Amino acid sequence: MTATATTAAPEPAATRARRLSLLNVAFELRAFIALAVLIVIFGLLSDSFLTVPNLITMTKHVAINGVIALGMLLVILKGGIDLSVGSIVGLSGVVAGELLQGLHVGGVIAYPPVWVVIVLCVAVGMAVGLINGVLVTRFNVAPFIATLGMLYVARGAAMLISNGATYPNLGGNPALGNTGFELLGSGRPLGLPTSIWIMILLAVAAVLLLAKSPFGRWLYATGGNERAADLSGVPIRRVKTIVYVISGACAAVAGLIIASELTSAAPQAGETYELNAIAAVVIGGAALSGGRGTVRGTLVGAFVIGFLADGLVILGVSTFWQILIKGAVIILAVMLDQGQQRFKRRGAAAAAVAASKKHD
Amino acid sequence: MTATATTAAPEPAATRARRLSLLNVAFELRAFIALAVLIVIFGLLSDSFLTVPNLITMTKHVAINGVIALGMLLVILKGGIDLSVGSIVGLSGVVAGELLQGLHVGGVIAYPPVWVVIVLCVAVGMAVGLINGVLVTRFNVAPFIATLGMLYVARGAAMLISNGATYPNLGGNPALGNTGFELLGSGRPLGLPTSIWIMILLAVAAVLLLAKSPFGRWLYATGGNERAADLSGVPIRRVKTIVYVISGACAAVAGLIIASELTSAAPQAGETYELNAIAAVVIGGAALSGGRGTVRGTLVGAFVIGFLADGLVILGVSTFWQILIKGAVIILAVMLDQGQQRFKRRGAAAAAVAASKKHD
Amino acid sequence: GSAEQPATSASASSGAAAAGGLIAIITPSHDNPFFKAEAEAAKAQAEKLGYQTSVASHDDDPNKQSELIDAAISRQAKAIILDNAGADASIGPVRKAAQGGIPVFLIDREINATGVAKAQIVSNNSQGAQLVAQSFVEAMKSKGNYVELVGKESDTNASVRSKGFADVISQYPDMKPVAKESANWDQQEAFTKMETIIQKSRDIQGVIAGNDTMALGAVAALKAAGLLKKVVVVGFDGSPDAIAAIKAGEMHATGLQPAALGATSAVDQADQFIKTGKTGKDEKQSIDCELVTADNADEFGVFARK
Amino acid sequence: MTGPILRAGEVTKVYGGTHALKGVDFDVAPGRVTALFGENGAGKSTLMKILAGIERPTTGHVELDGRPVRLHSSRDAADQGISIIHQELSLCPNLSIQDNLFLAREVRTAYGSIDRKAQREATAAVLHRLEEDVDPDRLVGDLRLGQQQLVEIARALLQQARVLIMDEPTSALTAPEVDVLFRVIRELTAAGVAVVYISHHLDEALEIADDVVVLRDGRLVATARADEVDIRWIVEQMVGRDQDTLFPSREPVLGEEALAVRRLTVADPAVPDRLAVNGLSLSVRAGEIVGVYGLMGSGRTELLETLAGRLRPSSGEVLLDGAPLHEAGIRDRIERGVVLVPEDRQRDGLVQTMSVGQNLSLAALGTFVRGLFVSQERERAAVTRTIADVTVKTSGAQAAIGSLSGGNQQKVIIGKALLTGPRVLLLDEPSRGVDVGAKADIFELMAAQARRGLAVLFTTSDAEEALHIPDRLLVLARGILVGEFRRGELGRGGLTREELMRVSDGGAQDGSS
Ligand SMILES: Nc1ncnc2c1ncn2[C@@H]1O[C@H](COP(=O)(O)OP(=O)(O)OP(=O)(O)O)[C@@H](O)[C@H]1O
Ligand SMILES: Nc1ncnc2c1ncn2[C@@H]1O[C@H](COP(=O)(O)OP(=O)(O)OP(=O)(O)O)[C@@H](O)[C@H]1O
Ligand SMILES: [Mg+2]
Ligand SMILES: [Mg+2]
Repeated sequence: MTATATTAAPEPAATRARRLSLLNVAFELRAFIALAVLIVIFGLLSDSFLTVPNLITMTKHVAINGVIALGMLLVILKGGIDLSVGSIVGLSGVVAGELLQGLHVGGVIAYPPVWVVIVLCVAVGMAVGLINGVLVTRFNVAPFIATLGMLYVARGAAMLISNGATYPNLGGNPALGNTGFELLGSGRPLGLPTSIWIMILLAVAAVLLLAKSPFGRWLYATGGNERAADLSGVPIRRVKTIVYVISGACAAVAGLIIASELTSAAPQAGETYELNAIAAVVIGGAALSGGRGTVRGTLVGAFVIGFLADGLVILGVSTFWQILIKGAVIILAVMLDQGQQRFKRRGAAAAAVAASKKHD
Repeated sequence: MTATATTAAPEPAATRARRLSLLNVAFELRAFIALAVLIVIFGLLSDSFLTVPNLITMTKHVAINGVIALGMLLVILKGGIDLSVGSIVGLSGVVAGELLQGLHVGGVIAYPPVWVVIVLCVAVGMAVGLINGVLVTRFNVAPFIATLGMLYVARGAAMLISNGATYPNLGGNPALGNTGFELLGSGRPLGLPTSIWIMILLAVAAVLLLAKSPFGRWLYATGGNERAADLSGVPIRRVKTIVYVISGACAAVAGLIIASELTSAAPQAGETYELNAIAAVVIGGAALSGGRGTVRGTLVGAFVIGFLADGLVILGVSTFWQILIKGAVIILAVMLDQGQQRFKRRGAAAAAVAASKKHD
Repeated sequence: GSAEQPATSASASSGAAAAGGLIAIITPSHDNPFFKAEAEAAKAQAEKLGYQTSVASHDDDPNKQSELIDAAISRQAKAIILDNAGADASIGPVRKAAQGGIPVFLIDREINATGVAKAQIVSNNSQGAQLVAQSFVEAMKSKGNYVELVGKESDTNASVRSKGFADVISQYPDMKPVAKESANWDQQEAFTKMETIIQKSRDIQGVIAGNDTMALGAVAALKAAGLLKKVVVVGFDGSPDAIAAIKAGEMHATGLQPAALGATSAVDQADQFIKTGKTGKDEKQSIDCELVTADNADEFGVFARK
Repeated sequence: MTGPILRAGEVTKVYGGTHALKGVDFDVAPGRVTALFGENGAGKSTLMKILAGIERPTTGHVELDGRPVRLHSSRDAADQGISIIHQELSLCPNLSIQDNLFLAREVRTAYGSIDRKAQREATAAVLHRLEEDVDPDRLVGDLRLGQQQLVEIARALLQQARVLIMDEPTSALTAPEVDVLFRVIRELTAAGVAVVYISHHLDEALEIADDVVVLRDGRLVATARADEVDIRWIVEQMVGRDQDTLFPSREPVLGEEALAVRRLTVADPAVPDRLAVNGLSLSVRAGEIVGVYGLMGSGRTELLETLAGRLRPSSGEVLLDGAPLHEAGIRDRIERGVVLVPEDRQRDGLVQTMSVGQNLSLAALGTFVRGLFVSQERERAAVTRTIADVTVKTSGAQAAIGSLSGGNQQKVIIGKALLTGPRVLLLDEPSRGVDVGAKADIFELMAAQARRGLAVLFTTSDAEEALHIPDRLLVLARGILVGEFRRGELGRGGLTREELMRVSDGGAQDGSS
């Protein structure tokens, strides 16, 4: 009877496994479909949309939101949210501007080399993220509130440092040995803009982190069942703190890319970017409740948002319609998701009933 | 044996019961303290702060956020969030503007009387809220995403209706019998601005709804433990939908007040108001997880935010500092909350041990 | 149903492309009537000259502006008419367009670089500001307490105008600034801040605002406080609403920027350049603003003389 | 025989209102299986959680190898060689089996990445040892509840602990699976591992045990060698009073058929293509108490939740007094007189943010409404009456619900149900996690309601209850009705727990799922 029991169990189990993996694929499929639909529509309506240069340009635009969204994905996988990324984008740009203008240290002005500037900016982003993490883990402030507060604090800091002004020509000066900053934005190694390479790089890193490293397992576990993760000895507090730090770092990188592309840094840069990042992650099939989400899905989500925006511009759709359509797309994409899940459920149940009927 | 068990229960229970009510009071106390601190500081730093007219003016400013926050409180009590209120503010103003400019019905232009205009605007707000509710309850879209989408949709709609333009002088025209709209903003029954009366009215209504009506109890139950509420026969879907509708209505009212004060309606009015409303509710001691929060606390929270903003202006603090300080205050207020709760909990444990000692 | 409708418009657009080519018109958000008027004037002129147009707004986000310019480049626009998103932040993108072989014609706002754009047709903010300030001072009989409402601090025009005001007013020792607040170009914010400032002291004789939207916000606040009769309010831009307010005696004056004029002449020069390779004008051209008061209010329409 | 590896000294533990442990001394000897007995809520899990570092004792201490230790976390304890199988599953459903087994203990390659190959092999090995050869990369969320429990066990085995605590490891296992587990336990003890074993299946526990320890209401009341005692003795120690006072004997007065279920089939909400209830038919008459016994995962909760209207059946029909309840939702069913007292108090029963009174009146709120508002007087009156009726020990209606002991919380939920004036009372494991006193009160309540002509349908995992409470007992296995016994065949001299156990594994034979 053990035999029958064991043979009885795995059979549907296997199918279930298949269905589930199908489901996971489907999540990205959904995002992919949305993207495909967009591309087809825009491709038909505008002959300039599907040109290689335009695709590269749009991807370059996607990169910025994509980079932020990768950080946001980690936070959301853990079941949190990070509203402060937009302000971090502005802050990191401002810090870069300040540093490239030269530091006044006791009378003399020091011009740190570009790599130092970059490191420092990312560090600033991580610092803000760390504050978010500490507020959430140590002081049990709800992620929404903690990061909302930091949204204001970081933006205020950016404004104060820059005194509201924009830092012009960050090109640097050969004499001062701080040139090369603009390459981050305008460089084109192997014909692709640097920012795209950065996104690819970070995406690969994220995949490795999530799929191959223990930290990735811990993160999914924490998002999936925090109590169980805790009991298993997962350092949930550290995991939670780290994701905010990473998210801050990604936002800072995005800020650097923008400043470099414009060779100037404006303190108000990045306003409302957090919303685009969250939208990308969710359209990519992640659950705000945590534990579910993939890098691939997130990137596709970012492409959906980015291509939508650029496509509408190319079609010359009025700004007002652009706003409305964006909202509609976000909702539709997620509804699609929900509908799909429910559909799967019903299908499975029906199948089970049928099976049982067959038995007796 | 059984005896001790049974007699053991009530004693500490009693103390804990007392502690609990204390706790609830303490939540508002916290907000009150924050408010008191602000008032004292600003009162000391500026002699014009604590004058009656200034207090009235500031309260008038608070009223707008206060009204939105009351709606937001209901949504948060249920464990949701409504990001679309800011856009609804803009939309309702635009609709008012459009209607007061006159409706083109088949050649002739109809000028609906003001009360009709007001009713229709509120209806529009409720309609947007209804969409939010349906998305959340029927399509299981996460509140954050559903209302984020509607944030864009409603704003886009406002822009499209108004074609981006501001509706000037909504004063109306005696000849057309559509005057009186400006009274909403500039009227002063019994010496207090109408907007303050509206806030008071809605606050009273909210108190009755939450404290006395079955709906209020259902709402607290749904927010406290949705599954339990469901099993107790609470119509959780209806409850959830209704709170979004009410929230939309409150936002629409706020939009009307603004349009009336300026006797002009701009489609971009109300941007980022959602954040202020959420902040007010949370500072007022509500839990984003739902089930905990009071009207009184929310109003105090709104006063904290409003008085802070105006006070800083009176002191002539730079805009940049204003942003930063606002963020800091939000975080601090909530940290205060958390610290307090933890403190209470420790107290409770200690007491229980003491009690147990006494028994054996 | 919805499928074919855009499809037709697509064929139409490609047809148009075959003709004059594309002119991209990029301005700040159209929820400000000034930029809307500007964009529409440019659009009208360009289409009159047989070009296809794409109108977009960068909402004062330098990054979005850069993206819009990228889009124009990859669509090989013949020219870009740009009301930019920051004197420094826009240099890079404009240069990028120039390198992409697309002439950029700046309107309304200048950038802190020359030789990059083909033309910078800027309404002379500082001249206009001084004009407004002058009439403001006269209306206040050269003395009294006044409030200044500044635009978004991160916006060049905010500081240029503020400076223009100061250049004039500072010459009158009896003009006393009681408050200088930023209201981010926003009416509701101006209203609220003005109300608060009034609470600080009702002894105010004048309000000078960086744009008309804020000026109208202040008017509403003053009206509510019953001070409007005693206070001189001036603004900037020359928006229809402001002109209406001036006619109604609620505002004293505003500096009208001939948005339409600048935009149309920018398109004309673009057309010239596309055809001949030169604009025939030097890069920096400033269009003087005009002072609008009760005396001449009737002569003005939407950001232009009638 | 060597001294204890692990011992708890004078341990007390207080949770909010509940006094879970009251000065317990407990020893764990190497190479032996110590069976820990006690009723629901006796404090077994609490004691184990303290030994495993999950909970800190309120007072008292823990000694490892004779030296006092402070166990700061379950991880800390695990590193010291103490591992535990949790009573309530603590797995991550969104991760694969191997990920769960090696969570926070990942095997790493030279590059620091996870060595999946090594993990998969180890996982396959340990699963094979448990004779449950499932793919290590299957998602845990996809497994049968029983399989999930085996994964939980496998995780503990992987840690090669010196002390292995098993808190209800078999609650969802079938007899064959239990036999496998016992084989493994014997191998472990032979290797000198100390095992603590907790189970509500007394005979099963007694079979594997070397030493027997009994807890009652947080006190250690008896210890003995397994071969010196029998089940009857254990039960007496557990209950601490004559069974007949705990299980009131009653003469049912049966009325008309109140509730009828015809070929009901329900898909498992957690695992859609598994049937939690499979073509089940039953009927309950007014004044009758019907019990449903089964393993965890046998579908009792789904059955009751379907009757209450929370779950939608895939097929079959439910009749109340002959009238179909088909489309009716929870709310309508409550109005028509069908109400459920759920299994999981914290998750489904209580609104923790509300007071005792508010929890009591929640389901019947409509009946207190006067005009627009809830009439305070009517509500207060009803609440006070109910508090007395169901004998809730509380400082008052406004006390925080969290301040009550498990038993009193359960009474509040029952009171809430009764306030709706039901015709059919459904109770899912009403005696779980409550002390003896409360337990007796609850059974008395059920009896009283039956006397008033209510139809009572309740579930239980406790054989003693199953044998003594109901007028009729239904045994469920894998959602199928595998046995039905009338009062005469139950308890005293009738059906024995051994037979009951055997029947309740019935699902194992016909592999319907
Ligand atoms: N986290 C907790 N919070 C509050 N009370 C608790 C908690 N855990 C246990 N209790 C209470 O402590 C007492 C003992 O619980 P425990 O789980 O140890 O009993 P048990 O013997 O394991 O019962 P069971 O056989 O049902 O597992 C019960 O009254 C229970 O309600
Ligand atoms: N195969 C499974 N996978 C995951 N969860 C399951 C599975 N089977 C049952 N469950 C869940 O475990 C809980 C108890 O199982 P179920 O209700 O099916 O049987 P039961 O007899 O009520 O068991 P219990 O003893 O827990 O009451 C329910 O919440 C059910 O959804
Ligand atoms: Mg237990
Ligand atoms: Mg159950």
